[in-house]
Amino acid sequence: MNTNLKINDALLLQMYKEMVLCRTLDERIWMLNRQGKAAIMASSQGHEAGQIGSVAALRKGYDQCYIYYRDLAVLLTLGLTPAEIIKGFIAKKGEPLSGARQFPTHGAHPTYGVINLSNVIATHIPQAVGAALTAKIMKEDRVIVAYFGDGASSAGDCHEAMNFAAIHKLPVIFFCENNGYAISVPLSKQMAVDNVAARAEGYGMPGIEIDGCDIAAVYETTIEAVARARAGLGPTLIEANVERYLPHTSDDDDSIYRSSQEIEEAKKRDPLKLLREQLLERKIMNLKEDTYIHEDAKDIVNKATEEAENAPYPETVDFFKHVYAE
Amino acid sequence: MNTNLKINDALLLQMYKEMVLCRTLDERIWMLNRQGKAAIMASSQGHEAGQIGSVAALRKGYDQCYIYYRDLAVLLTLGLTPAEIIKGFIAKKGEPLSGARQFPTHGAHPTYGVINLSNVIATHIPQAVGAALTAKIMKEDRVIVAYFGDGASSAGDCHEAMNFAAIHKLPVIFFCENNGYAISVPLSKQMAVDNVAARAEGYGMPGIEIDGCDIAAVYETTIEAVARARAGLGPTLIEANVERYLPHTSDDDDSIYRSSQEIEEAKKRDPLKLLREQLLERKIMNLKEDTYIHEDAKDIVNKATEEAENAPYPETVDFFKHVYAE
Amino acid sequence: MAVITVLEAIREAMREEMRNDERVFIMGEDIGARGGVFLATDGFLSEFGEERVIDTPLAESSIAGIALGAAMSGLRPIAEIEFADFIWPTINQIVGEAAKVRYGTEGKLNAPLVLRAPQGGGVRGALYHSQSVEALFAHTPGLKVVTPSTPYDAKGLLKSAIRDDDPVIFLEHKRTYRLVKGEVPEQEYTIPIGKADVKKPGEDISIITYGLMVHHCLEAAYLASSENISVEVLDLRTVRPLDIESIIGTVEKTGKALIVYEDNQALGIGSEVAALISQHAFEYLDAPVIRLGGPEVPAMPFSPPLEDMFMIDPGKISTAIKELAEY
Amino acid sequence: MAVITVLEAIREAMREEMRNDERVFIMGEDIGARGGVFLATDGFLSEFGEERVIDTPLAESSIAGIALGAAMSGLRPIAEIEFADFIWPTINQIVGEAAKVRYGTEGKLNAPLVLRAPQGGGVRGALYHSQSVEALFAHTPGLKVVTPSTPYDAKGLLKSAIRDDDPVIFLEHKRTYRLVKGEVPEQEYTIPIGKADVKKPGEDISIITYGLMVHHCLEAAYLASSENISVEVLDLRTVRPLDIESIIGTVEKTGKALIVYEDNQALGIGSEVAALISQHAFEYLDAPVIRLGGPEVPAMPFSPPLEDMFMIDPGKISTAIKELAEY
Ligand SMILES: Cc1ncc(C[n+]2csc(CCOP(=O)(O)OP(=O)(O)O)c2C)c(N)n1
Ligand SMILES: Cc1ncc(C[n+]2csc(CCOP(=O)(O)OP(=O)(O)O)c2C)c(N)n1
Ligand SMILES: [Mg+2]
Ligand SMILES: [Mg+2]
Repeated sequence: MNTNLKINDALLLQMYKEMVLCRTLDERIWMLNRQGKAAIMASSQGHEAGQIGSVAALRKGYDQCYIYYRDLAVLLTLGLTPAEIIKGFIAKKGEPLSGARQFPTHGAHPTYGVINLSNVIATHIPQAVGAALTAKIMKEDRVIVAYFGDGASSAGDCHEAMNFAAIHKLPVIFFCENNGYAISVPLSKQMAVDNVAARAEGYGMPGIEIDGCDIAAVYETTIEAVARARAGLGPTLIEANVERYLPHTSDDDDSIYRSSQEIEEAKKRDPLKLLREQLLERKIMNLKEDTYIHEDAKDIVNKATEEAENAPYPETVDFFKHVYAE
Repeated sequence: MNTNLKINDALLLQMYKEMVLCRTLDERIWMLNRQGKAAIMASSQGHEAGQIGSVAALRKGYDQCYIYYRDLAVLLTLGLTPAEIIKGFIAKKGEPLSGARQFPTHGAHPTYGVINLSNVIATHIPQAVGAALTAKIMKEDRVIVAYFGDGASSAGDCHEAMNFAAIHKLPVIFFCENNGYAISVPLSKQMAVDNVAARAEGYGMPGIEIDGCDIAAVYETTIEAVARARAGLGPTLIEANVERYLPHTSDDDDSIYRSSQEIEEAKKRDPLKLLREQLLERKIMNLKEDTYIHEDAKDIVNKATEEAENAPYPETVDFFKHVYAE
Repeated sequence: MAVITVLEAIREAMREEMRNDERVFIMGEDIGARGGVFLATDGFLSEFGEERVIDTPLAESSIAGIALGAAMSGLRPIAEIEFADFIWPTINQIVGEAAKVRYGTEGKLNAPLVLRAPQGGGVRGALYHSQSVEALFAHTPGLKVVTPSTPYDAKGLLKSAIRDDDPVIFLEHKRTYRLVKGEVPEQEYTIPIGKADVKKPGEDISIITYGLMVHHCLEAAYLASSENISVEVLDLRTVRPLDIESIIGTVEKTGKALIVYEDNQALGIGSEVAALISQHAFEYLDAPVIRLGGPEVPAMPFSPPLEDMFMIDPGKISTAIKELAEY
Repeated sequence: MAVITVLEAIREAMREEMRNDERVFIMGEDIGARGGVFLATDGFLSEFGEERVIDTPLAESSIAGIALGAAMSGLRPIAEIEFADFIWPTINQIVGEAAKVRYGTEGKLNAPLVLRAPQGGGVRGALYHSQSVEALFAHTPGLKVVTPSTPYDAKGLLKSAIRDDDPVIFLEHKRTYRLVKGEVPEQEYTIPIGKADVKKPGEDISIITYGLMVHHCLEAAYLASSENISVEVLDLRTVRPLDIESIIGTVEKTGKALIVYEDNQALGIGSEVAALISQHAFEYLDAPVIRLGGPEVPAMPFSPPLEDMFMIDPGKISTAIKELAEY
C-alpha cells in the first residue's frame, strides 16, 4: 500500500470526535423513540467506523453517497446537523432531506451529494451505478459510493448493478456493511459462503473484506478504491465486517432470535471503544480531552433536540407540491 | 472421475441418431419459416451436444427440465415427436405443450417433466429452484435442470435463484448454454469476466466450464452433477461453451453484428461433425450406417411435416378455457 | 365464539391449513425465528420445522419465483412479502408468469400459491410502508386478489385462498392487524373468494368499499342514520374477480353509488367498479357515481399532518354521503 | 411534408434530440450494432458512439435503475425495453422509485428519463410478445404514460417526453411501426403530453381510444357514416395524465361514449375513462358508458384463430357502435 495513503493522527482524532457525536446522537434518538417521540429508528451503533472511515476518503460535496437507513454517521459526517437529523425522526418542518415526507434519513441533499431515495432495499445500488455512468459520460472524476447491508446483497438489483459497473469500469464503490443479519435472518441463511466479497471475482472486480470496526483499515482501503475509481480502473467491492448492537430497528425485538451473549461478545470490538483506546494509548488524546469531546457532543445533541422539538410540523398547503414539475 | 460414469459406445451412437434427427428437424423448421409457414424459429444448431449430452444423464420422466426456447434437442430427446414439435411452429391443433396458445416449444409436458413457461428470460431459473425445493421437501430424489443462455445469467432472477439453491443445497443443475451472444450483444458487453462459471464460487457451489460441443464431456460432467444433487450435496453450475450457427431467430439478421468468418470458424467445432468423425474413426458406425441414419431422419421429418401441415387450427370454442380452475 | 384480532385470524388460518395439509408451507423474510415482523407466523418454526417454515434471503423476485416453481410441482406455498411496498419485484413472476400458468399450458399445470402482504397506511409508515398495491394485481386475468376487513373474513378467506387451485394475492391492511377485533367461530369454516358481503343494509345510498375503509365507511354510515340517510355498505372482500352481481344489485336498490378506497384514485379498484355500474346499472342511477380515493400524490407522506391529508377518514366519507344524498 | 412510418418517426425524434442535447443518451438490449430489434436506433452507434449508445446486459430492472440514477444526476436517458412483455422487472424502479423522486425529495431531485417499449398484439406474438402494459404505469402519480397512434404524434410526443423533467413511459404499438404511415413536417415541432386529439369529429357517438385502436376505430367510424351515424373519435394520446376536459367535452356533445382499448378490459385505461365520464358528465349521458376492451384471458394466444378472438377489430367496433346508436 502506498504509504501516503495512510491515516494520520489529526484525522484519527477528527474521526473520533465525529464518532462520539454520532453515538451520542444515535442514543438520543433511540431514547426519543422510547419516549414515543421519534417514530422509528435504525441504529448505527457498531457501524460507525465503517461509515466515518469511508466518508473520510471522499471529496465531500463532490463525490456522491447512495446510502441506506442505517447510515447516520455518513449523513452527519457529510454535513447534516444533528438538529436537521432529529427533525427527520420527529417529522418536523425544516427536515432537509424530504421535508419530513419520508422516513427519517430518507430523501436527498444535493449539496452534500447524499441520496437515500427509498426504503426498498437494494434499489439504490443500480441508481448509484447510473450516477457513476453519468460521471463517466460527463468526464468528471467523481466517485460514487453505494452503502448497503449484507441483506441487500441477495437482491437481484445488486447483481445486475455490480455486473454493469464492472463491464463499464465505472467509478463506483460497493460498500457492504456486513453486520451478519438481515433483521433476524443470519448470514448462514442468506448465503452459502462466508462473505459477500467472494462475489466480486465473478464480476471481474476486486473484492476486499476488512474489519469494519478498524477505522484505519476502512479509511485506507477506501482511499485505494477511490483512487482506482478516479483513475478509470473501475469498481471495487469493499465488505466491512461490522456489528449491530441494537435490535434491527426500534420496532424490533432481537431477544427472540439473538443471544445477549452474542451481543456482549460483539461489543468487545465496539469501534468507539477501539478508537478511544488507540488514541489514549498513542497519546493522541488524553482523558481530559476525551471527557471534553463527550461533553461537547452531549451539548450539541441537547441543543439540537430542543431546536427540533420546538419546530412546527410541515404545512399542509404544500401537500400537493412536487408531484410533477411545475 | 469415476470410470463407470464414462460414456459407452452404444450411448454415443444413440446420441448421434438423436443429434441427426434434431439437426434435420431444425433445418426443416427454418425452411418452413422461410416459406412463410412457421412463425418464428430459434435454431438449436450448434447447441445439440450440450442439450443431448445433458438429458442423457437424467432419469427421463422423473427428473425435470426447465428449458428455454433454444432447447429443441431437449424436447426431442425427452420424447416429443417431430410432428408435435412442428405443430407448435405452425400453431396447429394437437400441439401438446400449450395447445398452440404459446410460441413454439413453450408450455409444459408433465409426462416428460419438461416446462418452458414463458418467453421472459431467466424467470424459469427460480421456478426450477422451486421445483427442486419441492423435491427436497417431499423427500424425492428428483433432479431439476435449468437450461439457460449466457444472456440469462445477467438477470437478477438468476442471481437470486442460484443463491437460494446453494443455501438450501437443492437438487438443481444450472446448465448454461453459453454461445457468446445475447441476440447481438457479445459476451464482452454482458460481463467483465470470461465465463459464467466464475460466478459459482461466490454462491458456494461448484462451477464447471466445459466444451459444450464435446458430447462425452457434457454427459460425464452432468452425470457427476446429477449424482451430487441426488446425494443431497446441492447445486452445480455447468457452463457449456456452445456455438450459435444461425441468427438469433428467424427474425434476426446477424450479418449486421457478426462476421461470416467468425461463423465459419465456429463451424469447425460443429458438434454433429465432431461426433460423426469420432464414431467413424472408432468404428462405432460405418459410412453406410451413417447414410441410413440421415435418411431415416429425413423420412421421419417429412412425415412429421405432412402430419402437422394437415392438422387443423385449434378450435375457438376453447378460447376462454383454463383461465381459472373450472 | 372467540373474539380475536385480524392478525390472530390470519395466524390461525395458516396454522390450521398447515396442520391439515402437508403440502402447505411458508416462506419469506423473518418468518422463522422472528415469527414475522408482525408476528403472523409466531410459533410456526417450532411447530412445523425448518423445512416448512423457510426464512428466505432478501430477494422478493425469487420469493415469488421459487414459490411458483414449488406450486407448479405440487406444493401449496404461502409466500410472505414483508411489506406490500416491496412487492414490485414479484410482478414479473406473478403478473407475468403465475397468472398465465394455467392458460399457457392449456390447463396442464396450475399454480396454487398464496402471496401474502401487509399493506395500507395510517400507521406513520411514510412513502414506503403505506402503499396499497391491489390495483397492479387486479388487472390481470388468472390472478385472484383478496382484501379482507374483519377477523372473520380474514380467516375464512385465507383458508379459501390456501385451498384455491389458482394464484391468490392476499392483501392484509396492517392497520387492521391489532385494531380490528371480532368474533370467529370455533368450528371450521371458509368464505368463498369472489363474493361481496353487505356489512350494513340501507336504502338511500350504496357505499362500495373494502379493507380498512370498510370500518371508516361503517362509522360514517351509522352517523348518517342519525340524519335519516340510510346507507348500505357493501364490502367487496375480493377485488378480483369482482362480485358484479352484488355491486349492480345494491345500486339497483339505492340508485346512488359512492366508492371508497385508500389507494390512489385514478385507475384504482373504484375505477372498475364505477365503470361496471355506469355500464350495467345506468338506468337505475339517480346521481353520478362518486369515487372517494387516495389523492394524486405518489404515496402517503410521513409527517402526521401530511399523512392525515392523504388518508380517507369517516369525516371525508360523511361529506361525500351528504353531497350524494342532496343530489 | 415527408410521409414516414411510426418507426421512422420515433427514430427521427430520438436522433434529433440526441443531436440537440448532449445529455440525452440511449441504453437497452441490442440497440447498438444491431440498431434495436425493430431498428429504432439503426445507425445511432456510428453517429453517437459507444458512450451514448449503450448495449446493456439482459437485466431489465437495472436498465431502469441505472437510467434512473443517470437521470437524477443530470443526464436524460432513453431506456429501451426490447418488448413491453419484459418490462415487469422495471416496475420496482419506475413505479416504486422514479415516480416518487420529486415528491420524496421535496423537489430537490427529479428523474427526466424516458422508458420506451414496443407493446401490443395482432402480430402473432403470442402470450409474451403481445401484452399491453399501460395500466400498470398509469395508476401511479408522478409518472406520465404516452401511447401514440400516428407518425406525427409519435415524433412530437417523443420529443416532448425526452424534454420532460419527469419520468415518461412511452409505449409504441409494434403493429403500427411499419403499417402506419403519415405526414410529418420537416420543421421542428413538439406535441404536449397530456392533451387528447380529435382524430375525427362527429355528433352522435364519442369513441375514446388510443394507440393502434385509433386506426380500427376510425375505420369503423367511417363505415358508420354510411349508415348515417356520426362518430367522433378522440385519441387520448396520453393515458396519464388523462385529458379530462377533452373526454368530458366530447361526451357532453354526443351524450354517448364508447371506449375502445386492446388491453384486458377490467381495470384498464377504459375503466378510469368510464369512471370519469360517469362522475363528471352524468347529466349529459343518453346511454350507458360502453367499454370494448380485451377479453378475460391473461394474454393473447398464438394460433391465428385464437389471436383473432382476442384482438378488437373494426368489425367488433362497428357492432358496438350500432348497439349504442340504437339505445
Ligand atoms: C426490498 C425490501 N425487502 C424487505 C425489506 C424489509 N427490510 C427492511 S431492513 C431489512 C433487512 C436488511 O438487512 P441488511 O441489508 O443486512 O441491512 P442491516 O439492517 O442489517 O444494516 C429488511 C428485510 C425492505 N426494506 N426492502
Ligand atoms: C427478460 C427478457 N428480456 C429480453 C428478452 C428478449 N430476448 C430474447 S432472447 C434474448 C437473448 C438471450 O440470450 P441468451 O440467454 O444468451 O440465449 P441464446 O439466445 O443466446 O441462446 C433477448 C434479449 C426476453 N425474451 N426476456
Ligand atoms: Mg445486515
Ligand atoms: Mg447466448
